[in-house]
Amino acid sequence: MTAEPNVAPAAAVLAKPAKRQRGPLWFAWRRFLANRAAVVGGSVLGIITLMAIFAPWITPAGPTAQAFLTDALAFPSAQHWMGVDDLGRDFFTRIVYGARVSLTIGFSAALFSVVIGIPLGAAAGFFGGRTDWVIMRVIEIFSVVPPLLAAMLLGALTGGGFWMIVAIAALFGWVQVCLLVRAQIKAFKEKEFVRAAQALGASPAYVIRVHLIPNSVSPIIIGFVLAIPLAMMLEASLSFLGVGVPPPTPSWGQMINNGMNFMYFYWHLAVFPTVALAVTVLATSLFGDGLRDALDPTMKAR
Amino acid sequence: MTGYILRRLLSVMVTFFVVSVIIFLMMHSIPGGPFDGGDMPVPEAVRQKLNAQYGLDQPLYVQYGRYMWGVLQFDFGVPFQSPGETVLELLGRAWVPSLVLGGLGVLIGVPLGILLGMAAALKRNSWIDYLASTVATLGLTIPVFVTSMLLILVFSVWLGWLPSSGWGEPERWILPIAAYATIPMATYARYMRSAMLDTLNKPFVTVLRAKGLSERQIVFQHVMRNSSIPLVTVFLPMFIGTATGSIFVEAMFRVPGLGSYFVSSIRTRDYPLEMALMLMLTVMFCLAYLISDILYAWLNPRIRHGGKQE
Amino acid sequence: MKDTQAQPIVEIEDLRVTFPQAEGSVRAVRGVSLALHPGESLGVVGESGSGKSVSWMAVMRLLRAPPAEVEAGRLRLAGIEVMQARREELTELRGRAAAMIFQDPMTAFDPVFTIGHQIIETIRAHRATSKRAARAEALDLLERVEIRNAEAILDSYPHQLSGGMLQRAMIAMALSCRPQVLIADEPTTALDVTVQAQILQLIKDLQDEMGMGLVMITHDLGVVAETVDRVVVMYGGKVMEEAPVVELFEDPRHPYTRALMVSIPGQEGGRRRLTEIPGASPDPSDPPEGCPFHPRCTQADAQCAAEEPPMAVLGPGRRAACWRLT
Amino acid sequence: MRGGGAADGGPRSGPPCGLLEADVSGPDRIPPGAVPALELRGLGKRFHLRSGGILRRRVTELRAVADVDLVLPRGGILGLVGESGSGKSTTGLMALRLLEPSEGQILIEGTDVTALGHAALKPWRRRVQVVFQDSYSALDPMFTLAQVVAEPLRIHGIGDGASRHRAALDWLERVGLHRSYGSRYAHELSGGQRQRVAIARALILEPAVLIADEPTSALDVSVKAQIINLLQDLQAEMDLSILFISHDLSVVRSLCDRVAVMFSGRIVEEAPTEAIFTSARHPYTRALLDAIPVLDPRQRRRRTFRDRAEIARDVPVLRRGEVTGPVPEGAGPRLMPIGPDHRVAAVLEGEAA
Amino acid sequence: QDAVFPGDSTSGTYFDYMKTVYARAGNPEISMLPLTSFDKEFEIVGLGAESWEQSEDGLTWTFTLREGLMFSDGHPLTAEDYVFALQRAATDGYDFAWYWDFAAGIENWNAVVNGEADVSTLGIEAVDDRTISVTTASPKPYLPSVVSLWYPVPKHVWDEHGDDYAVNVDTLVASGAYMVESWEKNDNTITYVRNPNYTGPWPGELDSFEVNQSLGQPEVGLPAFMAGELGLAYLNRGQIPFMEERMGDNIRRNAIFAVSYISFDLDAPPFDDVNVRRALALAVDREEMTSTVLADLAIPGASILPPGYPGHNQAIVDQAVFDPERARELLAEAGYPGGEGFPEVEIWYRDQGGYNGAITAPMLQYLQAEYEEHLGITMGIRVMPIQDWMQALTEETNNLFLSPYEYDYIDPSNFFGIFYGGGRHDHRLPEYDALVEQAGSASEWEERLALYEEAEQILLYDNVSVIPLVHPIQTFVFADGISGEATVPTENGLSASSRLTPYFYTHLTVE
Ligand SMILES: Nc1ncnc2c1ncn2[C@@H]1O[C@H](COP(=O)(O)OP(=O)(O)OP(=O)(O)O)[C@@H](O)[C@H]1O
Ligand SMILES: Nc1ncnc2c1ncn2[C@@H]1O[C@H](COP(=O)(O)OP(=O)(O)OP(=O)(O)O)[C@@H](O)[C@H]1O
Ligand SMILES: [Mg+2]
Ligand SMILES: [Mg+2]
Repeated sequence: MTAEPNVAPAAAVLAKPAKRQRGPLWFAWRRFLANRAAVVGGSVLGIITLMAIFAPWITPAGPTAQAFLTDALAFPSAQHWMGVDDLGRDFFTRIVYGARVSLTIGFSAALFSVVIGIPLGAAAGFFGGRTDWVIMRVIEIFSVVPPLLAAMLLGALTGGGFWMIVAIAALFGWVQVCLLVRAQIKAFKEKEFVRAAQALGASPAYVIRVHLIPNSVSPIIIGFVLAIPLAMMLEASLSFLGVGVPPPTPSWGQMINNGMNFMYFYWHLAVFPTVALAVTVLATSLFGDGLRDALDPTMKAR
Repeated sequence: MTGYILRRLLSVMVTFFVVSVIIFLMMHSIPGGPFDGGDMPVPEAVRQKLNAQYGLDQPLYVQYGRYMWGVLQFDFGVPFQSPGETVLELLGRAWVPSLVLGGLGVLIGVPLGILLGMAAALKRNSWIDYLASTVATLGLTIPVFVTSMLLILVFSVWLGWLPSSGWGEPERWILPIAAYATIPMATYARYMRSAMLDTLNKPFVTVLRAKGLSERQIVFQHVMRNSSIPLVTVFLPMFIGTATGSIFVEAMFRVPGLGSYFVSSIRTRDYPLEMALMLMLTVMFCLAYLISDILYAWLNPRIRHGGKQE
Repeated sequence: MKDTQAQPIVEIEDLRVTFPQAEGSVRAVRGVSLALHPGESLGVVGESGSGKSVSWMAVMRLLRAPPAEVEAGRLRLAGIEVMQARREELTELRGRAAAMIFQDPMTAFDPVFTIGHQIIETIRAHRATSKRAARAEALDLLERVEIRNAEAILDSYPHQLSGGMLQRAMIAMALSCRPQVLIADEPTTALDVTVQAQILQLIKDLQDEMGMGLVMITHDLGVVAETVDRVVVMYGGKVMEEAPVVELFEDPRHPYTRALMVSIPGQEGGRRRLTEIPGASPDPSDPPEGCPFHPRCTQADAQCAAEEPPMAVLGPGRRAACWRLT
Repeated sequence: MRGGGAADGGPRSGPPCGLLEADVSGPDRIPPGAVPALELRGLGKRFHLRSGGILRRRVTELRAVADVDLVLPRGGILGLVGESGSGKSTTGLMALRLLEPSEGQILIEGTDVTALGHAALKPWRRRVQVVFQDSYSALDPMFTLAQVVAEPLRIHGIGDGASRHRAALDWLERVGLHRSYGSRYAHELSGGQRQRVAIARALILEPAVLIADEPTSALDVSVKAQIINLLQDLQAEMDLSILFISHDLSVVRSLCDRVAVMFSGRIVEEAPTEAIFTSARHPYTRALLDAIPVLDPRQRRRRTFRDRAEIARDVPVLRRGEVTGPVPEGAGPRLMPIGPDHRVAAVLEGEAA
Repeated sequence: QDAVFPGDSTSGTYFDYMKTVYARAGNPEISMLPLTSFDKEFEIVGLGAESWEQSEDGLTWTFTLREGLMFSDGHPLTAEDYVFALQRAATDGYDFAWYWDFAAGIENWNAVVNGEADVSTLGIEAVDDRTISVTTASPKPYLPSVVSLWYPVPKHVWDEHGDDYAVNVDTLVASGAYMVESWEKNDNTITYVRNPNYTGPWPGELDSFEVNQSLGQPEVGLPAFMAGELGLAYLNRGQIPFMEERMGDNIRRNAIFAVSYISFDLDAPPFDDVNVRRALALAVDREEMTSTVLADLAIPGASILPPGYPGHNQAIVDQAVFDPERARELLAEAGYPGGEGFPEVEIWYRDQGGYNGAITAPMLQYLQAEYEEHLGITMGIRVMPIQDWMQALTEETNNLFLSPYEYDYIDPSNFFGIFYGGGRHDHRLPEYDALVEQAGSASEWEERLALYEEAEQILLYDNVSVIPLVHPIQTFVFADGISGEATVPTENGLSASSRLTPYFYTHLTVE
């Protein structure tokens, strides 16, 4: 063995000014921005939302005004971008206002499903045993009673309406998220880092909140994104069964239903609401994918 | 395991009971009864006579008790909608088309969805990914009655290749199955993509590559199995949801299946049939969850062995 | 050194690996050149985080790109340029030309398949044998890596095994490929010394039997002393020194190598403080100019801080990168 | 102290950022020497191995750990070495109550914690920290390293976000990682770097007891020295007690006061460090010492190994006179005291092994 | 099989019109032989009955059956089978039981139904095998029209199997021109073949055909039609222009003889004020509504009776004007100038398929917009299942309804009867009731017409109890190759109604 090193000018290394530390969210944001599709999805979603909010300023008439009765069923034109519907209403206006209803239903149901589904799923997956048993029974009950039945019943009891649909969509949307979270957490709770936190004295609530749920983002986001079209579709099916959002309030589901009658000839009445729904959900899911990738630090954007 | 299954079956009974009470109360709390008449009021005397004939004049708990007592002996009563046969006979005939079409729809849609999701995950952020996402999203957002209508327009009205609707020869199955398959396909594509991406990041995938396994083997054996938990979670409930018939698909394709009975039994206050349908769903869902849980254990040995916790 | 005349089985020239980060890229490997001949055994030692694992992952093309950005003047495995290889070629190469024992055995196994399944599938990926024969072979390999109760272990899942057992299973799996080169990244960290010694012996025996090349990445200089012919010392993503093993131990030339040698805990008894190299490792995203070691080097001067020292040949098979030696 | 340098001049002593000053949440401090920091009594663990799928399953019982009695005095460093798979990690996990023991008791600072619930355990959790053997899986992939290291403070509600962050970066630096690592993720690290993060996390709370399972296996000698020195300093300054599980005998020799050797789930020999290295009695201990690699490439030799079964059979036989204390009850090999503080698993002359 | 035709009720219980009308399975009318029926010009024709006559006092009718009538199983069809059908209906719970009191006024009917009198006291009797006598409580000049819904029940089969004879294809015995060959229960799709034992008038021209209930929805029917699988398809509004372009010659329209009207709870504010109701009536522009949102689906309906229906009165129609100006004034008079202070009201309608389903939603949304615009009234819309709606209507849990009504038998009394006190609506208009009662039993047609005009005047203009809106029509298309009398439009441009079932299926041919 050779000469041992002497004290080195090490201070120089340490003295270098520390770089600015960035939080994990900042990195997530960067990863998100690097994902073109996600940014496009997010922007489209933003635009649709803004259009819904500022509907009165961008549409030629009110959503229920039958201002163009003599033009009823007119095809798209410069004056009526999406044509006129069978009741003489400007269809573009209807679509824009329909976004209000459909987005509210879709997003509140999705939000609710996450808000209910995550804690319940987490508790069931993490504690297992009796908690799991009870939650699973609740889930079973909710999966068995079909939303349509519940809707028809509640419709008959409460007089139906917009909020009833939101409530139904929300009440039945959470089951899937709950199951997904439960499964993911069951798989993750045995991981070493979870035990590491437990070894530190972390409470179950902490472990679930800080470790397990963030590690379950991808099923959660998928569940969230899927809940949106499901809720919107529920609204459409309820309209089909006559328990939907009462007319004349425009909603995409109801418009699609109505458009079906006109599909052969007056195609615009079915096509535009369907496209609106599809674009919204597509944007949401691109956005969701981007979000998922961004929140996962092991993913690097290209 | 046997003990576990027995215990689970016991809890199925609990759910069964709770659901039966809930449904029963729900059904009976909707105003109106099965013999209230349609267009014109039914004379009071007639209505009373009919109600008495079917025991509907009894207090609710008596009705419930009677019905459940029958159920225990596999007697689900006679549907008001279709006298002359029992509820079980009705289910027996009406369920077949739903099961065949819905089941095939899921069985075809799921593998397609899995492939689509895989392609998307493996080619993340490429045009394949975007295409797969779009297809999946369209599958989820175009209401199934619109899809059905489009299929009919294209394949039977314009091209004339397939019959438009009806039930019978297998060529009549193709379009409804296609309509049914869209939702499982789309759902699975979404889940698969995300689960695959999760798994592809795992260090053991690198090891598998290092061992010289072909990409196909890695993806189809290892990544698939590791990604399958969320897929298993949604599979059986989806299967049940689809295989018990969709009122929309069945209406569009005139499939004489179970779907319309879910609605008509509520509309016509057909208590025996409605109860039977719900109880059937209950049992199927409970069993589905039981099977899913067993599958989890099979797929993930760590759950099977309860981890280090013994 | 064996077979120097023959074509090298691994050739690395000016390998660079960069991981882009939000704030400055991490330059994990910064121009490494190396060659390994058939049957030869090479030790790779060096600072933790100096790019040892990353360089050899790059050789196998196992770094996920993105994020990794790999460049090399030449990167050949069994004569094939891996940077240009098609996927099927890579599949062919991996396992057969070179097999790798990974540093972290606990996460290296697929958690949902049994150990046996994973070894058997490896065997069958390279050789057409029946399941039964492959199982017998797997069993034999497990026994050779000193796993008791091998029959039961074959049917166990990764989470049921201790760290050391997994490490040995990993070794068995790598050996089952019968590679031309075995890249062993810290293969014995989780093993007690008796097992370690037996496994090292096993590897040596296999080298003799099959003429297998060996790359032993390790921090255990005792292991280096016992198993390899030639040693490469890395620091800050670069090769600092390369020497035949005996010369390295007897006459380390580079100041980093010397500092490393001093840090080895001795065999003397009694509790005591150990010698460490003063100073801290450099920030990988902002490595110092000049010689990477200069901030901690006792002999460093202005030149070391300004210019990168060239790799100087100091004798047959001996190289070092240090201004003080040229 | 020969090395010195930055590691010495760094904020080594005293709590970083004063975060730990109000150290009152834990159980009352106990005067040194009075009670052992950690005591394991007759600890055992059985695993039930199930195989053969879901339906046709066979269950075999595996005694991973049996009859482990260990005492870790306050401020002591006990090395636990042994065969791979002999139950060292399992013992450590049980001592942490991360794995429920099948039998036996765990006492922390004299308190029996074997049956405590989560809430009652929490103050003890703060006093007993762990470095897991598998440092990769022990780090949450979604956390930056600063978050990982700060997590113990967060769990115990110490300091605010900013001060925790600072403390975490300080600790990263103390284990030889540049502060910039604070914003990186576990998968971006080399094996040794991960291990150091795990160590920093375990030390940031300045615990009374540290259970370290192979904490330095992936470190180069210099960094290893740095970490070992750090542990020694903490031990000296704060009476840190360490259960040090390792295969690296030279590190064990320079760090530990006492060493226990495990073989097949049991302690087979336990003695002060030097006694183990100089006068080991158990054949497994001897085999271990024999197998330590020699640092001189010229002395390379072909080794022969004793078969494990043979070692297992070769139970030391003690003459009655050699036993210095009371002979434990029972038949078969059991730990018998020989000489000061030295115990070895043996049988008495005349007993069948 | 010659052709497939769409039906319109996929659900249903008994294949027996006399057991259950509203929930009948399929179209038992095709295989059952009513006493009388109508041809496409709405002329009454004796089917089971060869002739009939009214007694001097107008209370007793004697129907004589045709000779040699047989059931499809060869068993003779006798007066007993007709009489039994009604006796069973009166005693055995039948959802049409009210009809024979309301429409025919058969003596003692209600008492028997309510269990207060024995069935033997009922005013019907089989005098001999071919003679039925019916005694009514008051003169019913239109009884022959009412009995177009009187079908025989094969008593010999019923004696053996009970009501369930009508749920099993093997025991279904036909009395009409066609008989059932097979029955797909899931959607009540039925195949009919010619009844070889049929000896009555209008023998069918088709050998066999299917009535597929699931093809009644235009959305489903038209694709099947386009694919050549269907002989006739109903069209919805969006499909009409498409088909006009392609098969304009094959398109037919038929009158349904129905009316859609608004009704109120006359005792609750705000509709207890006649001015409010009148304002609502004046603010409806029926012409615009039917020419825009309801194009091809309805014609303006300013009176209760549809044009072409006996008793339709142009004088009444002419009084209906669209006068928003006046409507506003009236509303202001009622205390709601410009709609100010007018409570939020909701109009309830029933969820229904068919032609009603097609017109209701657009019509209500149109009204909603018009009322908002002309009167400043906010009117919500709510749809509900038929039963709930019915219950709400009778219990008056809401104050505003949209009600459809389709004729049961062809006579003004049918429509006027629904507004009779305590009938469908809780109206209390003694003058109206008296007039309608009088008109119902008067024997002279002219006299009756005058009385009805007076009554309608009171109902629609003096009291504005209801506001008739439109009379729906149906549009459909025949496949090429389907011809026969039933496909030929009548003078007024309309063709045979789908309600004229016995006529329709016996007057079709298929190439
Ligand atoms: N995915 C990644 N992203 C960013 N940096 C990375 C990534 N992988 C490795 N690095 C960095 O590359 C450098 C070299 O890592 P490598 O794993 O090769 O070290 P090593 O020499 O094997 O160290 P050890 O002895 O500790 O295993 C380290 O500084 C590490 O932090
Ligand atoms: N969850 C488990 N299920 C079944 N057996 C287990 C489980 N965990 C550990 N074991 C077994 O217990 C024994 C002891 O394992 P342990 O991890 O404690 O060994 P170790 O002494 O730490 O070994 P190493 O030095 O290799 O890490 C091993 O035989 C192992 O297979
Ligand atoms: Mg490494
Ligand atoms: Mg271990």
